[in-house]
Amino acid sequence: MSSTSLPSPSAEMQWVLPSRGRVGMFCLIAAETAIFTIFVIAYIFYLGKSVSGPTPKDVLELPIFASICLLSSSLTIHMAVKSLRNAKVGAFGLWWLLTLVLGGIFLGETGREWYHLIYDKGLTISTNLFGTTYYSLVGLHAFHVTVGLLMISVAMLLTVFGKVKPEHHERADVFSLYWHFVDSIWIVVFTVVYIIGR
Amino acid sequence: MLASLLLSASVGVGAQTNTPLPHMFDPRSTPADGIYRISRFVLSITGIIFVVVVFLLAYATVKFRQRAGDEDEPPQVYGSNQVELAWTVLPVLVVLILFLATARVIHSIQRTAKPAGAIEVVAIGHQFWWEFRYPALGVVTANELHVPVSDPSHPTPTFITLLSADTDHSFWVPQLAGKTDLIPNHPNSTWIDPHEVGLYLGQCAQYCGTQHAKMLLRVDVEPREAFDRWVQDEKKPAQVTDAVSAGRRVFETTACVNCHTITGTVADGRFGPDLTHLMSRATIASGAATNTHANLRSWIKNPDDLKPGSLMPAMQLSDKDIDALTAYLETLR
Amino acid sequence: MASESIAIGRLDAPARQIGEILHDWVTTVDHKKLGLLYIMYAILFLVIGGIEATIMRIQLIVPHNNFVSPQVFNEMFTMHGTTMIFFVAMPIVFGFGNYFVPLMIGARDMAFPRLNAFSFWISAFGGLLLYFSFVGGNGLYGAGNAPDVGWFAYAPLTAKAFSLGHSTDFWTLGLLVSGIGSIGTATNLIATVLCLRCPGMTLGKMPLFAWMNLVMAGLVLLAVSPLTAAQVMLSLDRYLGAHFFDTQAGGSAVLWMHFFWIFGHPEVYVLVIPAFAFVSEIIPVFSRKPIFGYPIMVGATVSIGFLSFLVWAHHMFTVGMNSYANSFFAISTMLVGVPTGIKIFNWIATMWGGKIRFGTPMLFCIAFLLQFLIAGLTGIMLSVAPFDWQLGNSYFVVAHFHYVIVGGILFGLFGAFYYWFPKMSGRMYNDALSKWHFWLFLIGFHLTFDFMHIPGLLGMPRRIYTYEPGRGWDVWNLIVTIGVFFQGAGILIFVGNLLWSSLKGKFAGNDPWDAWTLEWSTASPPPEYNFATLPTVNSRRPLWDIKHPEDPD
Amino acid sequence: MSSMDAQPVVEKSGLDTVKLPAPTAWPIAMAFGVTLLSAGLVTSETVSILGGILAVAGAVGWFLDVLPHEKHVSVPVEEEAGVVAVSRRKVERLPVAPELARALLPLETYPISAGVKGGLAGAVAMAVLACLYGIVNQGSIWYPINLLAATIYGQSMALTPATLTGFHLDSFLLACLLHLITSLLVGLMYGAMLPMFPRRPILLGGVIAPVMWSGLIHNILGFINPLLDQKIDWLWFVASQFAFGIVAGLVVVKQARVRTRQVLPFAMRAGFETSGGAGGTRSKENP
Repeated sequence: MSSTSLPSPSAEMQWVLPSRGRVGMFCLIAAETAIFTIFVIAYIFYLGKSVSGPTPKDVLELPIFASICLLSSSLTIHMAVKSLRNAKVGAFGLWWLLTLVLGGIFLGETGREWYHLIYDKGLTISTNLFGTTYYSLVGLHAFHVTVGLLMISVAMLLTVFGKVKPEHHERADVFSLYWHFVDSIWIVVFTVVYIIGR
Repeated sequence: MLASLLLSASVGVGAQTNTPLPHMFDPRSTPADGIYRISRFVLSITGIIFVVVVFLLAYATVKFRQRAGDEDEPPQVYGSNQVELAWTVLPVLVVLILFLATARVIHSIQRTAKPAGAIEVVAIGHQFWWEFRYPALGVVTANELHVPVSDPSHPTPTFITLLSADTDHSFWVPQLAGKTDLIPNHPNSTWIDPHEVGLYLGQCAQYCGTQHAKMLLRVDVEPREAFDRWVQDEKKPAQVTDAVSAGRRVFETTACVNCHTITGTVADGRFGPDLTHLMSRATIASGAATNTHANLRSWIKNPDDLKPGSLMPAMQLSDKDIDALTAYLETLR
Repeated sequence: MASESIAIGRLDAPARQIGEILHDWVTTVDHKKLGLLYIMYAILFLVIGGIEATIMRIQLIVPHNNFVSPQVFNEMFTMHGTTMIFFVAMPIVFGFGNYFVPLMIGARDMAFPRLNAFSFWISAFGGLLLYFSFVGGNGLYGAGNAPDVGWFAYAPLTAKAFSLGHSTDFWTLGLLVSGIGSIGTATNLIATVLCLRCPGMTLGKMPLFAWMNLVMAGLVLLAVSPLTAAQVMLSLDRYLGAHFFDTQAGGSAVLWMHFFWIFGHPEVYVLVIPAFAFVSEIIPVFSRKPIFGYPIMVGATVSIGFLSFLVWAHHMFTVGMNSYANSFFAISTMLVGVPTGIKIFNWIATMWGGKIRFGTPMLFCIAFLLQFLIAGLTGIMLSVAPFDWQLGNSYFVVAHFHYVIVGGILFGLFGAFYYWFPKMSGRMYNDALSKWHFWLFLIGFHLTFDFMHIPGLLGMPRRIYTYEPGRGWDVWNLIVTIGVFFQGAGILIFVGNLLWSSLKGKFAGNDPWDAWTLEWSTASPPPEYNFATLPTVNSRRPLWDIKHPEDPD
Repeated sequence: MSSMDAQPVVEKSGLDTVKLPAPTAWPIAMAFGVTLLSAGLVTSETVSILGGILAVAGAVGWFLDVLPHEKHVSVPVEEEAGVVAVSRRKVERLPVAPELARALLPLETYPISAGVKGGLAGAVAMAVLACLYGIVNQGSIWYPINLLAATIYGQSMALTPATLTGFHLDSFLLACLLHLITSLLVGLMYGAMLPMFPRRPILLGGVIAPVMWSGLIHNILGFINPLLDQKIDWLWFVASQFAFGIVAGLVVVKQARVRTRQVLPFAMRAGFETSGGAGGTRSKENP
């Protein structure tokens, strides 16, 4: 003749679960990977299928400098997160700013390349299949960089106003996952567009 | 309730009617026959599985129902690795057998080489009609494909290249072969070798726009001599009679010529069917109506009456002009 | 609607203003309220989609019928398909996932409650945007205004040249927008299952419901995203003059098919795996036995999820792939039958040796088993590529996937509704009405979809607004249409039962089924915080352990 | 249900309120904004602009909801929730294993490897007999192999009577693969099923099963291998099936049986499983 509630957690029980922020970000990355995969497949599928010029060989140049900037920003954001975890808010701000600058340079370089292609080479998204796939794939990546830079800027502003505290390191860490993802996608885009496709 | 029962019922109904129905269970050509045979095989395998599983389900449902007054919990069984292994392996075996048969039929149909005596046809899908060109014979026609019967001792199969002028379509005559799509920018091919003379019905099987429903298809399988005679007739230019010069003038002075071809006249459009031998066809508007005077006249007057959404416009002609035009078209034999 | 009474289900709550209640629902981040919103929204669209289906069936009742024009018919099948998949089936499974995953794993809410609200609302607004096309769009040449390109919208029918105006854009944008919500909810479900389980609930002790929702959410992430990508490409084509699917400029219609079905096939499993989840909870409770072979059920679910990404081109056997590709997709498709078969056997084995109670939820589950079996077997027939060359794009295919979606998923959903209705509303449904619903819907379903196979076998293509007499299709189409009215009557009884019972039903108590998962350990309806104290579990059936202290799992 | 003999006893949870995320209108505002933003593409730019503003406002508002700290509301706990009645209904035991509260059936079985070994041994026995038939009746060891390959292989289908006795590498490899896969699968079946028929495993596995599947094959061979169907010698065919069945059955039965791993009672398990299975990174967000 008894009845009972569910047992309560006992104190000695260790119960460790993954962080929801990281899991959420990994889910987002998985979805984004699927989207990029489709665009990359389309790019490769349409290689050499344009009915008219210009071809990638005619107009594309290797964006070495931009790539170096973007890839090194992965390192700087890693340092920034590490600094914050060690409660060094000042160092965090510097590394974070450097990430912002490097990302900004990359975006600027992409913009310069597009300007060159559109106004000097006459290649637009509707010129041919190369234009269509090139602008959409590189543009999709640039869009992700832009979103990332916006987030970095907001965090930068908060840092400047002293709102960022060491206890926020987990959020910074989750965001850095996104940034690393954007960087690694660039390696894929670079390989497909500028090496295989050229 | 039982798919297999339904199948036998449906085929039974097909057999009872006087005119045989043009479905896949009455094949008249090698590809359709191969499909028919494997489909019977698949139906029997799935039928057996169905009977076994339904028996188990029914048995469990009836046998293990809770009896009145029995409030005890049954024995708690977690599972059985052995049984689970067995019912994993058994389906794998069934899949293996099915796959072997499937792969063989796929290859035997898709990888058949074209013999020397084959007829070549280019079928081009349009919204909402079929264009058939015989490049080697110099014949162009529409909606009604003519092919010679193929005698197994001297096979004369017809190999069809499938193209599309606009959207996706699908070429499907169930008694002759499975369907194959006509996709712009993506040439496909299929082949048939009808063993028996007759008229075989089919239709477009891929949604292609507003009037997808009335994009019907007829295949006339004729004895070789009849087919050769038909080719000779089709090759001639249009007959010209003075009696219908009024109608001809209407045709040649309106937008008709932009879309239709009549060999030997100024009309050389390709958006619509070639009308050079219009009266040799049993139907108009891609099978939407029989080729009678009344239907032809109504079709010219307002195509939407017969086939709403068809791309042929109503030309807003006077009744007199329509009569003249109909009379002219009826001389195109 | 049912919501109101549930919102104020607590008897002692003071009467509140309508505005206040509305404000509560609009601003809520509570997973239970959002789950109910998803479900109610889906039922609304279920009725709309059902009306569209009825219009089509009336048009096809006799050959050469003139009930609607071809334009309207084409809009109906496009909207019916799109609505039922994206605005009925997906929201409803998300709704049940939202409501019960946190309860079953002993959590207070979803991992990201605000994202949860955002996901629901954006999906809902996506549906409204699509339906705005009836007043705001215009379609194929000479046609009406809603999208009329079919729910898989094959290129190049969607190109500007063939689809002027904005109707196709409504389709694209509506799905894009609601796709954001789907991805958000999937992320949320995964994070919830992985990060918020109560102490003691290892992955091996989660209810199968949570496992299957986890797999479903993973499929959504990987399947809806390709669709989103393809929709972006299509929009680029239509707005900026890109050439992805523009066949005049070298674009490929076949590429769209691949992209669509890379989404489209896993999508089937996105919908059916939650139905498996319902059945896997209901059958054990009503058979009084634990699920037979828990580990292999989990394994089968995961492998179905994996295989579903390898089979997409079986929708494309007729597009002229070479014989090796056709063979590959034939065998990968047949292989899906193996884990699916395992599941069916395991459910039957769960019933085997049990003491089955035939409550309405169980009736729907038994019908589910029978119908899902048939759907699987016709699926095997369609996987045989040569057979598919005859059956593909015919009414046989229509019958097959309605067997999956109505006979499988919808029956599973009805079972779930009756099973969890006492938990969601605190009240019991009317048993007699629920039986009427079951039998009417069962008869209607079989009249419609059993007989729909036959015209397909006899060569009737899908998506035709009328057909010629004398092809042997007439009588079957008549029967099919008659069945629709039985189904409609069943649905009306169902909705009426929900409304009536949520207001006037008997109080159900916490645990009317003597069940074993955590949601039955809290009040009905559950309080906002779900559990006053978070539970700790030691086995897959925590409530069994409590109910049988001498014989725990 | 009816047999619950319990009186609900309320256990104090010790909590008065529970912290839950605060309701907020920003997500719906943002959702509406994003929808309008895209709706502008099918209506007019003003709609897009309005949507853009709303979306940004929603995003900012949402951001302020979460940062620097997530907003909460405290909900009072009602004490009657969360009571489970003890039913103490009697649980029946399985007749075959009355000592076990939970059973995995059967109680004794062969290891998976037994099935694999049986399948391989049976495969060899069957191949020997089939090749013997080839040599004795057709004068070529390759004859049955070519016939088997024709199950899937179009080229083998096209072999003429003259070339059927020759060696074809492609046919040989395909036939071996097929033979191996099928034998392994059937061997696995034997390993799984024979323990369930403990009385006369050899009669069942060696004789009855081969007879049954030979009958099945007799019916469907025309579909799965028309060439073999034309050329088959049923006597030899059934004999080689028996060879497989008997050898595979014997090998399987020779293996030592192992006791199925049964689920241990709760007390013994309690010490084992403790933490969540997924990765095990630390978390501060477990509420």
